[in-house]
Parts: sequence; structure tokens; C-alpha cells
Amino acid sequence: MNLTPLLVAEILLFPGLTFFVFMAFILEWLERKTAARVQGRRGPVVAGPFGIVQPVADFFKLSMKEEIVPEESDKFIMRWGPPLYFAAPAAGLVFVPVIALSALIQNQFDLFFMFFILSFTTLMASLLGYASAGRYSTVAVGRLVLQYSSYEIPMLLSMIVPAVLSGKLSLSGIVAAQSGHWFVLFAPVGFAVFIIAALAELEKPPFDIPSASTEIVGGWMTEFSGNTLAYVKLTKNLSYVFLSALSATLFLGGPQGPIFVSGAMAAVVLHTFYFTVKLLFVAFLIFAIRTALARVKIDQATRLFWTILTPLALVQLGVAVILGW
Amino acid sequence: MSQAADSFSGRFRRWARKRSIWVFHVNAASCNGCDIEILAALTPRYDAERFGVELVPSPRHADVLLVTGTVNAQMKDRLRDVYEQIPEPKHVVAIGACALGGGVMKGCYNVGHGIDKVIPVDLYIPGCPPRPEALLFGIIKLVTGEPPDRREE
Amino acid sequence: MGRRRVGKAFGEMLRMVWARPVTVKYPFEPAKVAGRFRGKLDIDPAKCTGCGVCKNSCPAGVIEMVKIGTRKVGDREIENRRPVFDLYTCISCGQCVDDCRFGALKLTGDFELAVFDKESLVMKKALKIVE
Amino acid sequence: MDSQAISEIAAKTGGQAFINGRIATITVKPEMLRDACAMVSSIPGLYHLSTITGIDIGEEIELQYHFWKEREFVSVRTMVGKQSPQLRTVSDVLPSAVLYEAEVHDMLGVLFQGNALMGRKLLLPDNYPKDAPPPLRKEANPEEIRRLMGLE
Amino acid sequence: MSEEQDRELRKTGAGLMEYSPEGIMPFGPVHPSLKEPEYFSLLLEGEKIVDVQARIGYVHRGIERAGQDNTWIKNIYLFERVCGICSFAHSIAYSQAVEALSGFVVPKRGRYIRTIIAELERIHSHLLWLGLVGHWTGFDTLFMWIWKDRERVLDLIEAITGNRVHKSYSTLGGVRRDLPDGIAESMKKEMEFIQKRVDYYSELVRTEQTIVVRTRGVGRLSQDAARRLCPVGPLLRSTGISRDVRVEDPYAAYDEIVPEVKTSNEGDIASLLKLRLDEVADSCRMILEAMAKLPEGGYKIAFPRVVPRGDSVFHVEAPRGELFYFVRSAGSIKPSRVKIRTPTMANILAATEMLKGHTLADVPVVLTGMDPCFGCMDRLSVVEAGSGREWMMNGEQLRTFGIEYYSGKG
Repeated sequence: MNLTPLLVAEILLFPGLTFFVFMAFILEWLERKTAARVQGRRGPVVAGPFGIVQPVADFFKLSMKEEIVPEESDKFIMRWGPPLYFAAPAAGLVFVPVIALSALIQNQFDLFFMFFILSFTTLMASLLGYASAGRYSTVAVGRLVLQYSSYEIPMLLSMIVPAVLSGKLSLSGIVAAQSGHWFVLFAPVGFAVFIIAALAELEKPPFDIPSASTEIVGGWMTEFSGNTLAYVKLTKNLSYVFLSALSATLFLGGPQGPIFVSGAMAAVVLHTFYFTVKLLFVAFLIFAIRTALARVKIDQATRLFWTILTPLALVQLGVAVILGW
Repeated sequence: MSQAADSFSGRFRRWARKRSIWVFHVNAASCNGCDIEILAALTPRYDAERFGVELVPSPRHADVLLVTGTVNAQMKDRLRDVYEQIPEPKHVVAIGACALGGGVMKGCYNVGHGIDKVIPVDLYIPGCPPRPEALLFGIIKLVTGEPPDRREE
Repeated sequence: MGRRRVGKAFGEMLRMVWARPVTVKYPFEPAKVAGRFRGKLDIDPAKCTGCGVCKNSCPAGVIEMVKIGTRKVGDREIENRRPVFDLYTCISCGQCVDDCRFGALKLTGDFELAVFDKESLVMKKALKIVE
Repeated sequence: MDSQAISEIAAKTGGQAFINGRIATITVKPEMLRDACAMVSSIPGLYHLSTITGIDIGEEIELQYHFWKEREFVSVRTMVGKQSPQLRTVSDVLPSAVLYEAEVHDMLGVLFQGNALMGRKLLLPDNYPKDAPPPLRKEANPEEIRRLMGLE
Repeated sequence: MSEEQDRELRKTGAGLMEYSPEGIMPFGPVHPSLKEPEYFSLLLEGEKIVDVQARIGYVHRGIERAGQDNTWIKNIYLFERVCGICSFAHSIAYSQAVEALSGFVVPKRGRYIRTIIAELERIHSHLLWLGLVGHWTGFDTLFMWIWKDRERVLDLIEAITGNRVHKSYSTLGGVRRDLPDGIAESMKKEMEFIQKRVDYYSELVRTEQTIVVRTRGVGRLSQDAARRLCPVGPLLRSTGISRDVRVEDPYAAYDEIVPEVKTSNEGDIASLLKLRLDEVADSCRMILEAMAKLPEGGYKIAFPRVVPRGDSVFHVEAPRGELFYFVRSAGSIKPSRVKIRTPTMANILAATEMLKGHTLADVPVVLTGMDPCFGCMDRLSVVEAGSGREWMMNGEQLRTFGIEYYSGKG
């Protein structure tokens, strides 16, 4: 892999980090605005037109606040954990094809790297929560790990489905194999399982068990403040983008769309457009589920993942093996 | 830092603070009247989220501490603890007649007359209880009326 | 009663997307308050005689009678008193309004009372006019 | 109301029954209180103990146990001396009395032997001044208590 | 434990917890689940609750004592502020206890108006509670919808009484003002609206699977336990015991506008949801009936400043259950003793019973299930913020427990 200046610019600006951070802010705004709408209110209004820069204001306000580090906490992890935590979804997004059918960086086996990123995000979250040494954080980390151990298997199984269907283990390869027929048509169950597992990964209702504010205060984020909190919140939104992008890539054909044009610029625009639409669609799907449901208990969530979603994902995998064969 | 950059960052900082107000609420021996009005201010009719107001679960995340109720002996230390846990810059809003001066509870043996004897208060919102609109008015006054920024002092 | 399933609220959510939000325009527009709303207490100093009935009827101990001078009735000196209201701790119950025989007190609909300094809510209106 | 049942209980416990409109009062000696309460609560429908009211009436502390059924109240009434008020708990026969007794203990300093909550504060703050009388006693001065607790 | 360790322990937990020296770590009293603060020490085993103890008093103010130093009329405003949610129940319970002492009879119109406001308050309180159940179970959309609808009830209350929360409307001898003109139509409109919404919500809470799994079979209270522990209000009725002060011992105009007592045999939170929604529907019916039957005439009588010597016992059915007032007059302008027993105080024992055997995640649901009103309970005392809970366990223990529990399970 050669790091040319153009590639570096692409990684940092578009369609890399800056673009996805921008998407993270936009997604949070959309989420808040839409939640407000279905609840009969208006949502953010004063920060920018229609409150569109509300998440930005939140982020910068937090980053300019004093940071309190609890005395009992592990200072080293508290200091270096958040950048690592932030890096995980940011690194993963580089492997997602956006402006073309192949990603900025690709590798024959980058699906495995996605597995690693997904686990790493949760691991970092639990490490951060544990390092902050609050009692609520400790309870939350316990819940986080338990929840992780239950949604991980169905999630990974459902991610293997597109790989089996396409015979490739790289995201770009999976996207390329979806021209004309998106995998969601062959693997609707796999898609559904992935979305539900994504809800759990993102700690959104009904699986916001590790951050349930009415039970354990701020969950594993209770002890964070200032800059750390700002980055942790941003990372959560970036994970939201990451998981939406991943499901758009794995099941909805990524930047593929019905109309193709020749010409490099037009192709970039169209691909980006298709990709963004798909990403927003998945984000809305996750969002709609999250708004309409009550939180379940940890034992109920575990039961759901182990006894219903894992067998479903296995069946889907079997079907995919037969189809791909 | 140059003068221009400083004024830009200062302006930006004020802009961000004005538009993102995360509140934490402590009921220091109140009758719930003010508390349900605070909640009501967040619900669709009044929707404080329009102004970037968000109710956060932990004082570590908060910018503004809303205190209702006449603080009693049992809550006094709790209130001070919570206040100290809030990162600077922070503001305290006292809500309701009890929090301002004891209100109708003045004769009771277990109440303090006003929370400003326990923690410094930046804004007072009187009323028993104040309407949600009065709370919105107060919050906006707090952020736009440039209350003392204790960190810079 | 319908069948139990997940996601019963979707229908209503979709409906809400098309319904207008119920959020009031306040503070961009004035608030609509009920005619009877008990807001800030107000006094008409011209009507106040300084009898002190309001002080005795106030459950929150908001009212203090302050001496502002003396007047002569016959050959006796009588103290002139006027009420001072600590409006910050007033509970707006309206008992003083009910008890005032001279109609000097009334509750206005004003509720935008947030202040940075609570002493500015002490209403000394009745003292000034007489001076 | 069964005025007969009431007077029977009064007779059995050596107390006096007095019926005023919808409130029947049985005044008993402190030793008999538990028996009287047990008997009253065994009248069908009267199991509901509304609360225990403690009143400082000068030399003594008056305790009223209010039972309720339909349109009638039955109050079992007793007096204990103010010096070292002690009573046997009724919480073994009426489990719902636990908190009410603890409240009376807090507010008036009456000791209920056998109640699990004795000796700890239920309503009062932990730093309630030790030398101040319980707040509902006549001699307690709210201003003084507030000053001692540092609330001024 | 050394002082240093003690200080160390206090440093974490974002200041939300209290720490007590015996190695017991209670959570609370300031807890973000809004509404009130209460205190339960929960002895946990992993996430499972083994034992519960209540420590109340964070909202204790000393209102009973202050009531002895106030005149009869001022006390209305004081007792009303025992609790912001059932404030009217407090003021009519007190007014009626005093009226019973002096033997004055409130005019019929006054009694009808009291009934109407009391029922409006019940609707507002039940809807508030239902919304909070949504909030506590993480279903914020439900919370927002219900509070949106509840505003319309508050509008009515404000139009009649002049304040959304503390009505200050009942006085000794009747109510302070007559109903405003034209309230009948808007009342009719709003009640029909509420009835429609309540139908929708009861359908929703009964059929939405995620709510059902959180509430069915949770916080079960047996009828035996209910007889033993004497809870009041919906909590008692949910166990199948039909007891409602409004029916058994009618006050105000409840002898003419008769409520339908709803009971259920389940005794769990799901049945409480249904029960309370049914009560809201019934309250709507009663309000409309009362408006239709509203008699002409005075709404208030003049009341003397001095109340004759005697004891008076009175109770009303507040939204949360039986609210009990004992008033003793020594024949002066002040009461010589007022005793208040609020519904939450009676329910707290039952709630601790309900909590046992559940997990931490059920705590908010069960506690809200009984519709706690700690402001009320500590009345005389009062609260703190958020709902507090404490659970007993020191930090280290908790961590070890958590790890063992989860590694065992996961």
C-alpha cells in the first residue's frame, strides 16, 4: 500500500475522517430532530438554521469545560483511552467504499479487521468505564461486557453471510459482488439480525442497558467530563455512522446505484450520493426502532440474542452457503 | 495567541456555551411541584431542547445545576457535594420560592432559608412553582445575560 | 385488545410526523396564560392604608410593615406604615389579595421574574409613592 | 359500627370506650395496648391501620392508633409518661405499624420495645442535635433546632 | 475504616452516592431518574436484590410542627405544599377535617367543584406517573406523548384555580372562587380528548411487547401481604381488595357522583398500569357527570377564625391512595396538632416487599409502580432530587460481585 499525498488527503478529508465526523454530527442532529418530531416537539432550534449545529455546539462546549479526573481512576487509561476509542471506528471507516466501488484502503481480509474494530470499540468502552472507577461505571461495565458477549456471535455470523454470498472477505469485494442484486434480497434475516445487534453495539434502546440513565446514572460514562466526554460522545456517534455504513456496505450494495455515468467526477458524486442515502436509510431504521421501544432487561436481552438471534443467524448462514454454492 | 484569534475563540466559546446548556437537577427537599415543572419544561409543550437544554444524568456532564426546594439538614452536604462535582464553568439556578428564601416552609425546623446560603447562586427564578415558561425565560436570561464566568475571574 | 407484539407505537409515530408539533412559540411570542393565573403580586400604593391585614394573612411571611413616618389623629401621633414585599419567596397564593379590604393588592399575570440578584425582587413600591 | 364489639374490647382490656359520631375511641392502659390493637384489628374489615398519631399533651404523650373501615374510625388511645416513654411494639401483630412507630419514635422520642427500626433515624437528619428534644415535643423550638443544625 | 479511605471512597460516584462507614454503600440520594428521591438500601447479590431497607427523610422539612404555629387558614397553603402532585388532596383533606370539627356544612356547589378539581388532579397525577413509567423503562417517546396530553389537563386546572401545580383553591368553608365562565365546553372537549388518548395508551401498554416484558409479573404483591402491610390506593386495589375512600366513606360530592372501583387480581405492575388508566377514564366520566349535575348556589361559606375544641379524623382518596389527616383543636386560632399520613408512607413497606427477588433493572419500575411521592412521605419532611436509591454494598464487594456474576453468566 502506497501512501500518496492524494490518499492521505482522502483519508483525512473526503471521504475519510472529516466527512465521517461531519456525518456523525449530522446524524446526531437528524436523530434529535426526528425524535422531537415524533414526540410532538420541535427539537433544537436556536443553534444555526433548524438547530443544525446543535451537536457541534455541544461538542465544543464540552471540550472547553474543565475536566475532572476522579482520584481513584487509572490516569493513564483515562488520558490515552479516549483517543484510542475514537480511533477504532475512524480506522474502520477507511475500509468502507464510498466514492468508488473500492475503498481507500483495502485488503483481502479486511472483514476480519471489521470484526476486530467492533470488538475493540466495546473493549475500549469497558476499559474506560472500569478505569474511571465509579461504582455506577462498574455496574455498567459488567452489563456492557455481558451484553457484548451475547450480541457478538449473531453479529459476526450475520456479517459472514455477505462474505459467503460473494465469496470475498474484503468489503470492497463484497460491494463489487453486489452489482444489480443487493444481498439484503438474499439475506433479509441476516440484515435484520445485524441491525438488531447494531442497536446493542450502539447502546440504543431497547438495548441501552449499559447506559440506562434511570438505573445506573450515566452508565460507564458517569465519571467523564469535559474533553473526554466530548470525544466519547463523538465516538458513539461515529460508531453509529460506522455501523450504518457497514450495513449499507454489507447488505445494501454500498455506493452502488441504479444509474451509472461515465466520467470520474460524476461517478464520485453519484456514488457518494447513493452511499449517503443508504447510510441515512439504515440510520433511520435504527433510529425508528430505538424510538418506539422500551428498554429490556439484561437477562431478557441475553436470552433474545442467544436463543432467537443466534439460531436465526445460523439458519441464514446455512441458506447463504447453499445460495453461494 | 494574537488579539484577533483570542477574540474569535472567546466569541466562539461564548457562542457554544449559549447554545448548549446541560442541566442537572437536584431536589433539595422540595415538594415536587418545581420538579414536575422542570420536567414539563422539557416535554413537548415547552420543549427546552429548542435552546439546547438537555437533562443529563450525572453532574460531571452538567453546565447548570438546577436546585429546587428549601435545602434541609440531610440534603445540605449532598447538595454541596454535587455542586463540587460539576466541572467549571458552572452556574447554579435556584428555582421556586423555597429555594430562594424558604417560602411557605419558613417555620419548619428542618429547612434552610434559601440555597444561596449553601452554594453560590447565579440566577433566581421565583414562583411557587414557576411556570415552565418562566423556567425557559430564566435559562435564556442566564445564558444571554452574561452571568459571571467564575473560571475567568 | 390487539395481539401483543413489538413496535406497537410505530403507527402513532408516523401519525405524529404529519401532525404539527404542540410546542408553544414562547419566548419568541408572548405566552398565553389563563386569566386567573396567579403571577407576580402588585400593589396600588394609592389605595394602601397600611392596615397590616396582609401581613397577618401571609402564610409565607413575605410582608413586612415598615414605618415611614407619623401622622396626627386628633392629638395622638400614629405611625404610618407601609408593606414591603419579599417577592422572591412569595408563593402567589393570593390570600393577601382576598383579605385586603381596600383592593390595593392584585396578582398580575407576570411570571418572567428571573433575576440575577434576589434583592431586586423586594417590592418597596408602597414606600416610595408616599414619600 | 359495632358499638357492642367496641365496648366488649374496652371491657376486656380494662379501658373505656367512647363513641362520637363516626369515631369510636377506646382508651386503654399502655400495657394493654397491644392486646387492644390485636382485638380491634381482628374485627372483620378493620385490619387497616391508618396510622399512629403521637401528641404531646404536656405531662404525657398521647398515642392514637387509627383503624379504619367503611364509614367508621376506631382509635385505640393510650398515654405514656413523658419522662422515659416506653411501650411494647405492636408491629409483631400489625406489621404495617413498623414505620409508623419509627416515625413516632423520631418525632416524639417514644421507645417501642421490639421494633426493628428503633435507635436509627427514619425521617430526621443524621446530624439532628443530640441535646435537642424530639421536634414534636412542646419544648422543642424550631428556631433553636435549625440553629443547632447549622441551617441558618 | 480509616478516615483516608473514607475520603477516598467519597471521591468517585460523581457525588451521587452516600457512603456510610460500615462498609455499606448506599446509592443515592441524588439520582438522575428525576422525580423524587427516595431511599432504599438494597442488598444486592450481583444484580439480584436480596434485602431492602428504606431510609427516608431526605425531604423531611418539619411541616407538621410548623402547622402548629400557623393559623388555621394559613395552614391550607402550608399543607398543600406537602406535595406538589397531590396538593389539592391535601388541601381538601385538611379543610374537611377542620370543617368537620366546627360543624359547618359546605354548600353543595362548593362540594361539587371540589370533586371536579380532585378528579382533574387524579387524571394529571396518573398521567404523570404513566409517563414516568415510560421514562424509567427507557421509552421516552411514551413519556413525551403522555406529558403532552397531560398539559391539557393542567390548562384546565390553571384556568379554574390559577396555578398549574399548587391550586390554592380549597379554603375553609368551600372553594375560593367559582368556576370561570365557559369552562364547561372546554372541559367537555378536553375530557373527550383524554378519554380517547387513554384508550390508546391502555391498548399500547397492554400490547407493546417490550413494555409487557418489563411489567408483567414484576413487583407482584399478594393479597395476604396486602392485608398485612396495609398499602393504600391502586396498589391495594391491584391485589383484588376493593377499597376506595371515595366509595366507602364518601366526602365532597362523591355520594352523588359515584366512582367505579376498579380492581385486579394480578398485583403486578402491568395490572397497575391498566388499573390507573381505567381510573383516569372513570375520572373523566365523573367530571363530565359532575359538570352536568353542577348545582347552582353559593360555593363558599364564611368561616370563623377560631375552631372549637376537639379531635377530628379525616381521610380522602388522593391519587396515590388514602390520605389521612388527624386534627386536634384546642379552641384557638391555631391547631394544636395536625398529623398527616400520606399514601406513600403506607405503601413503602409494600414496595420493599415487592422489590425483593427482583434485579436492579426492576428497581425503577417497581418503585414507580407504587407511584411514590417522597415529598409527601417525608412531608413534614421532604425530599431530594432525582430518585434516589441506595444499595448496600461497598465498592470492592460490588465490583467483585459484578465480575463473578457476569463471568458466571456470560
